[in-house]
Amino acid sequence: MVHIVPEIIKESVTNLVKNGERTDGRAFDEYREISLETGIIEKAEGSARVKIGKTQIVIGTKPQIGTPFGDTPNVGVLMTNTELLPMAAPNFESGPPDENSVELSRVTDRCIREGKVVDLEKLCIVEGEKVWMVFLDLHVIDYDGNLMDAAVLGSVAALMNTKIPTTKIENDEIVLDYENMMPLPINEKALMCTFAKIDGELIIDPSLEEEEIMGARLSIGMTEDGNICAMQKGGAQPLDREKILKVVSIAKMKTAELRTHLP
Amino acid sequence: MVHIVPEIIKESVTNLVKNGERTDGRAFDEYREISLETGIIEKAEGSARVKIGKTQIVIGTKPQIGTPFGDTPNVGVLMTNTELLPMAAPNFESGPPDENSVELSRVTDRCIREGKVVDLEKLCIVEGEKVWMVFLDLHVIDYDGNLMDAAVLGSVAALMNTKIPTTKIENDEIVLDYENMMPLPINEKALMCTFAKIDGELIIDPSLEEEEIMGARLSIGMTEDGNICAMQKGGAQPLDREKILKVVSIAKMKTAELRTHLP
Amino acid sequence: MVHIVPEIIKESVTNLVKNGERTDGRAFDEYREISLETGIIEKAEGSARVKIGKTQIVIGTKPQIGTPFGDTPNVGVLMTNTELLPMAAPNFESGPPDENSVELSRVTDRCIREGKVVDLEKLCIVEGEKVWMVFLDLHVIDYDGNLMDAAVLGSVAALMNTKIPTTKIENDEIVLDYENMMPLPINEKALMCTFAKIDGELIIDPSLEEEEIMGARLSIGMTEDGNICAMQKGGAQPLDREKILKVVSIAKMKTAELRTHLP
Amino acid sequence: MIIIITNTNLNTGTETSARADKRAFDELRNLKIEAGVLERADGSAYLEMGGNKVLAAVYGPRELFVRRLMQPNRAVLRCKYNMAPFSVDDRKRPGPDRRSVEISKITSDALSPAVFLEKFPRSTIDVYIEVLEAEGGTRCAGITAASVALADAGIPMRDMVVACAAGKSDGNVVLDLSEVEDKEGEADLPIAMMPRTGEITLLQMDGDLTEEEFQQALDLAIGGCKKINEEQKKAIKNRYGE
Amino acid sequence: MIIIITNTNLNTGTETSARADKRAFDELRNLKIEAGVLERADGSAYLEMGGNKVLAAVYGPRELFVRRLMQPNRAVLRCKYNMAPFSVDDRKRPGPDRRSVEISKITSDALSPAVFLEKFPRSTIDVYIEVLEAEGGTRCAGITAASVALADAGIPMRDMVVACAAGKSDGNVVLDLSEVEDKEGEADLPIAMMPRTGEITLLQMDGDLTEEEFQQALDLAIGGCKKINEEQKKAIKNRYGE
Amino acid sequence: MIIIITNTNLNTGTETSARADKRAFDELRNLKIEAGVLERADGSAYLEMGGNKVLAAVYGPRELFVRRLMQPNRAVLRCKYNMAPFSVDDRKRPGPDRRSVEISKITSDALSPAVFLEKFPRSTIDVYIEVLEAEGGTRCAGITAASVALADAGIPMRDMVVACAAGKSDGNVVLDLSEVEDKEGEADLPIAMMPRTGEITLLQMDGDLTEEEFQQALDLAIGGCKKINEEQKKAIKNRYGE
Repeated sequence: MVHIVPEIIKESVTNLVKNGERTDGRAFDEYREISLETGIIEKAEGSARVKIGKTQIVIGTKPQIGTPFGDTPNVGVLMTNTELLPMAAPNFESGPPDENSVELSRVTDRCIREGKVVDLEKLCIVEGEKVWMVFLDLHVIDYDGNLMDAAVLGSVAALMNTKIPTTKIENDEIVLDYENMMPLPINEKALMCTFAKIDGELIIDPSLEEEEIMGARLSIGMTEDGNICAMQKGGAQPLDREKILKVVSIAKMKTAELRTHLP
Repeated sequence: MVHIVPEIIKESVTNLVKNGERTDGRAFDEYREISLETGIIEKAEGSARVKIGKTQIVIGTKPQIGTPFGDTPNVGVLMTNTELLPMAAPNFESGPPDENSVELSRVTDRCIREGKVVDLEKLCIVEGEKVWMVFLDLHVIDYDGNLMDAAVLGSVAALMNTKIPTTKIENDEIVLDYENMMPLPINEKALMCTFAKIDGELIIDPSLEEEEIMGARLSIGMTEDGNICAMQKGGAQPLDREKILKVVSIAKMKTAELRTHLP
Repeated sequence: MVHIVPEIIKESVTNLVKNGERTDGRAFDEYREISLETGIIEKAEGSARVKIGKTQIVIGTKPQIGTPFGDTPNVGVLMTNTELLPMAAPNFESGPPDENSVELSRVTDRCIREGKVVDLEKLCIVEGEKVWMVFLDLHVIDYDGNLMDAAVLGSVAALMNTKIPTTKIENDEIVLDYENMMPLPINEKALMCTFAKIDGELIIDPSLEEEEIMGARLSIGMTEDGNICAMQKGGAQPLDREKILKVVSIAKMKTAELRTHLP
Repeated sequence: MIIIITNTNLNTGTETSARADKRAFDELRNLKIEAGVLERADGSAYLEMGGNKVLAAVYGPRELFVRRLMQPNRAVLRCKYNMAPFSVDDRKRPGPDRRSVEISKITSDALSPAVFLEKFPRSTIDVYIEVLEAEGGTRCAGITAASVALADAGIPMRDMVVACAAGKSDGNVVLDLSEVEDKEGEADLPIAMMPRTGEITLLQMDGDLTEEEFQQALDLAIGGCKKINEEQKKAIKNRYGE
Repeated sequence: MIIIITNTNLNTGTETSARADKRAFDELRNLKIEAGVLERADGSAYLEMGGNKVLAAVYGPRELFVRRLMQPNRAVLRCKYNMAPFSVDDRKRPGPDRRSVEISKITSDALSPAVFLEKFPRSTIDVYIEVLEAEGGTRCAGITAASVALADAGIPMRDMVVACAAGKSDGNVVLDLSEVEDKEGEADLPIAMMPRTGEITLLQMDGDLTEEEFQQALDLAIGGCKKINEEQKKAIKNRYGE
Repeated sequence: MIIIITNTNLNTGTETSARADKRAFDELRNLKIEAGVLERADGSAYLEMGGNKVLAAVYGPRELFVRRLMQPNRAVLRCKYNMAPFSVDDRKRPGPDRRSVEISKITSDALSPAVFLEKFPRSTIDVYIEVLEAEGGTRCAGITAASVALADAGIPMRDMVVACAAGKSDGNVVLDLSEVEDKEGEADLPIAMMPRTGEITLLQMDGDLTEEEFQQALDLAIGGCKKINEEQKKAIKNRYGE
């Protein structure tokens, strides 16, 4: 549902930015308070609860044994699904994923996949026949802006928290050994850092209030060595080349900072 | 679609109940006229047409050979589906089952399943591989109240009417013998009895007029030996403990009475 | 969405017909300009672009290996799907096929299937196990009336243009030989001819303007030897017996004429 | 493991008589029509024809809530044709499929010419057809039943609509194809007509017919319609008296 | 190739104690309720009971955009019960299934009697229940949490609503079935009540109970509800002070 | 039984030239744009780029019937990106999937900055993009074509929007990835820009790029956009004359 922001809020937030300030007193490159717990759902093989400010997501993983895709017979499968629950915001509705939910799923998936967070080749059990399929489900329960950074941070934490049984082949049968659980093979801790364009400035970790009036959004996924693994621009205003290059540099520092929250 | 009942009808029905009367002259514990035919659809392996007053449901069964559920490898499967057809009432709409249709399906299924009407273990053909799956489809064609009792009565009749081919295993193949048909293995004739709360009274077998103004509904499923196998309260008014205990006793008598309509 | 035609257009088109004329100057039994190209989509195994007047459809085929239907174990499968794209007309909407799109799919499919255009028995690879399934997808991109004749003409052309690899069985495996491609086995070139009823007259190949005011429509599918293989009446006005018999004769000539456009 | 089904109950053997069920080429199957069989619907009818069992119900004219379908100068006649899951040998999944969407559309077109829709602007007349058992020819059975249900609902009509198929089976043009004749035959031609004027309101064909065979089949179907129309009239008479 | 799973973590062995988790027949599982756990919702609550983890959120009273649901003289209380895909052993596909549609409906019926809906004509109160982890009894946990969330949202209520199940397991009538007891037991009887008047707002049963066992179980569940209600009150006190 | 497919027609062998199709690192594939190719649409364009064949059509500004999308002070620009079932090697099921939903959204964001939406309050401009054949880079092809279709429809615009990807393949930063380079390469960076101001209206990336490589690729893509924009202008000139 379209949510009309009163002109007066738009003006006041914009005027603050003009003066180098934000409504909650943060610097332009300052994240809100971040908290991260893992292992909170016992029935999930991996889980995490992440909060960035008042934004809150619960994430769970479910590994299953399945068939690999025909063109990647020796590679496990990661499936990312996001639910923007109607409990999270007054304007979120029940029903099949809308375009915002689809974009959040796909960008989260892209950052994790292209950042090679999970070593999917190690999830092959029998080439061409059986691989682990890891379902990564994001349950957005409280929405106060910047879902992307929270989604990626929480997802990486949940994947790091995930345990699967070891497998062996005996007499042409796959035996799952639940007494010897092993963590998912984690390669990398790629994280995402999002900027909002307000009055020409790009400010980090937008709150809901800032998102509602921003002209554009740029999310940058980065690996531990500072390479870019994913980017996504959103919003109906353009960005200029210099600003983009500048925030890529900032993102390198800030994703390193975010990474300290991982266990 | 919400159907607004004129205040005046509400008053007149309620006043009658206050005086111990009902619009159609019945006693509080009296069913409307019941009729039950079986074997009415030749292409269905079992079928029935049930009428309670003007409420009318056509029921058919379709047994198929399928795979058992993983956790019950030697048990057949019963699938209940209800269609509240738009022909049955001016406010029923085409489309996927709404919550009323889902509730009717699930309560009917529960009464039959928990009442152990069909001996599902006898429907296993090859353990873990092949079992009979019995589809029970209810086609509600005329709606004048109390669908639940009609649905269960008609379903039990249709199941009793159902014939399946005998099976044998020959050379690792399942052979279906259509010259030797056998009835479904029936254990029990669990039936359901529904009460409507109007002005504090619980009256049996509500007509549409009574359903439209009732404050709550209580359906009680009972086996032949008078045990309770299923219950479902509906409606936005509460019930008190003593009334509940009282109608459980009444239901025992009335389901026995209903049972005489079965062939 | 309902599209209301101004009364004035209706009158002017009808008056022309009364005088034996049409808005674009055609005779009652005259088609608009027809153009037909094939092989326009390299990734499709067969393709065609057909234009009748300003109506334009792009058609592609995709053969896949699949399982035959249980009751026809040695027969290939043809699946026809039509998309009335929202780009084709201002009142076409995105979403699942509506009744017009379904009718177009089914009538096209019927004309091709009953006209025995493809020799489906030759598409069997291993009886009861593997057959070719040919997906025929029609993408309607510009709508100016008479979709049915265009759909069938373009579909026949796309099927004639389709190539599949030859198959052989080696050591119980199906080997697809992409170096020896063969055309789909084509039996017959059944085509369809559509008439619109305006002011009692049946005129051929209605334009959009004519379709919008016509009282009824009659489509006739004919094989090369002039037999009828499919018919479909549409619209809320009746047709009389003599008119029907008359246009069947006309359709015989006109489908022969249409057939000259095939390669 | 393979499943073998023996002794199937579909008797499709090679009969020696002209038609599997011994009917003459222009003979209808057994027919029974009853009007007014449902309580809630404004009008209803039940029809059996051969092994077909079909129920039709009518609601309306009533307010049309879907604004974009509304017609300023007439009623819309909407049809829903639906098959019960247990109406066929292999259970049919509930809900509309492409076949039922098409049949709903052409049924609506077949009935509309007979109804004085222009008397009820901005409203809808809803026709629901439920196939309880199918044995070849359900679309015709549904139209024939729906027309009786419309009459039972008191909807003003120019004429009844009556439907019947002819076709070609074993090389012969025959009336009212049974399920086996429909499946194994060479052509099927279902039509609907208004008996008073003889005008055709539904016309479909699939199979293979020469122009001559088509004319033969069309005339056979028209004749069948006229016979069935007598039963429609009886059903209404039985309901309302002479 | 067949997949064998060894050493499964579901311990369903034959325990010798009366209940697998050593509880007394009338003993509840560990219970924890917290009010006001979400920022955006007008009211919210988090509840843990045994292995269940449930979140409830309330929005409203607010404008109802679906006109056909609108009630001229009162608010509509709408409920959505949903299980997270990771809340159960085998991943649950997202979106409503028949079970969640039924639970949503009876939850709405269970809560409605306690709310002064007549104060808010033409509006809606929306209750969302998310099961984050399920271990038997989630519908009761959801109702209990939702009632706290309604209070947290400041919705005027006649009383709290509190829910609890009793049932029969290993031949004994017991309170608050765990997941194993629910799956392997003989009967489950979830109820909801308004503790002040003792009136029952939810009542379901499945399994096999004699009339006497039913009365026993009902009274056991009523007793359980009263205990749980104390925790509800504490949760609200903790949130708002005495 | 296993199906073996021999002699597949996808030539993905180890080429020795720098790029599989012999292009220079900053060379675009063959490009062809034509404006005004459809009759019913208010504006349209057809674009071929390498093996891509894309059609774009525009309707509007027109009345917006979905009230909840309406903007009081400007038009909404809605996009539908769709792939024909026959546009790819393995048939694509008709209807939107998650990929096309995302591309539709970012395409709408990419085009919106260039259109004077504020001139048409409460209305919609609908852009439909159909991929008839896909060979890597269809989202950019779609945006480029859509911009020409918007111009063809006479929609007032600040500037054209033109899109092009750069990326990394075989260790080299290259322009306009082909399908093989996209699938086997190390990174893909599709952008859209308004050539007059150089402002970026679409920016996505996946793969692995250092900061330096990113800047290189970005500048390469900007250069590609400028070249493609010349073809856009020619297409419009061809349609409307100088």
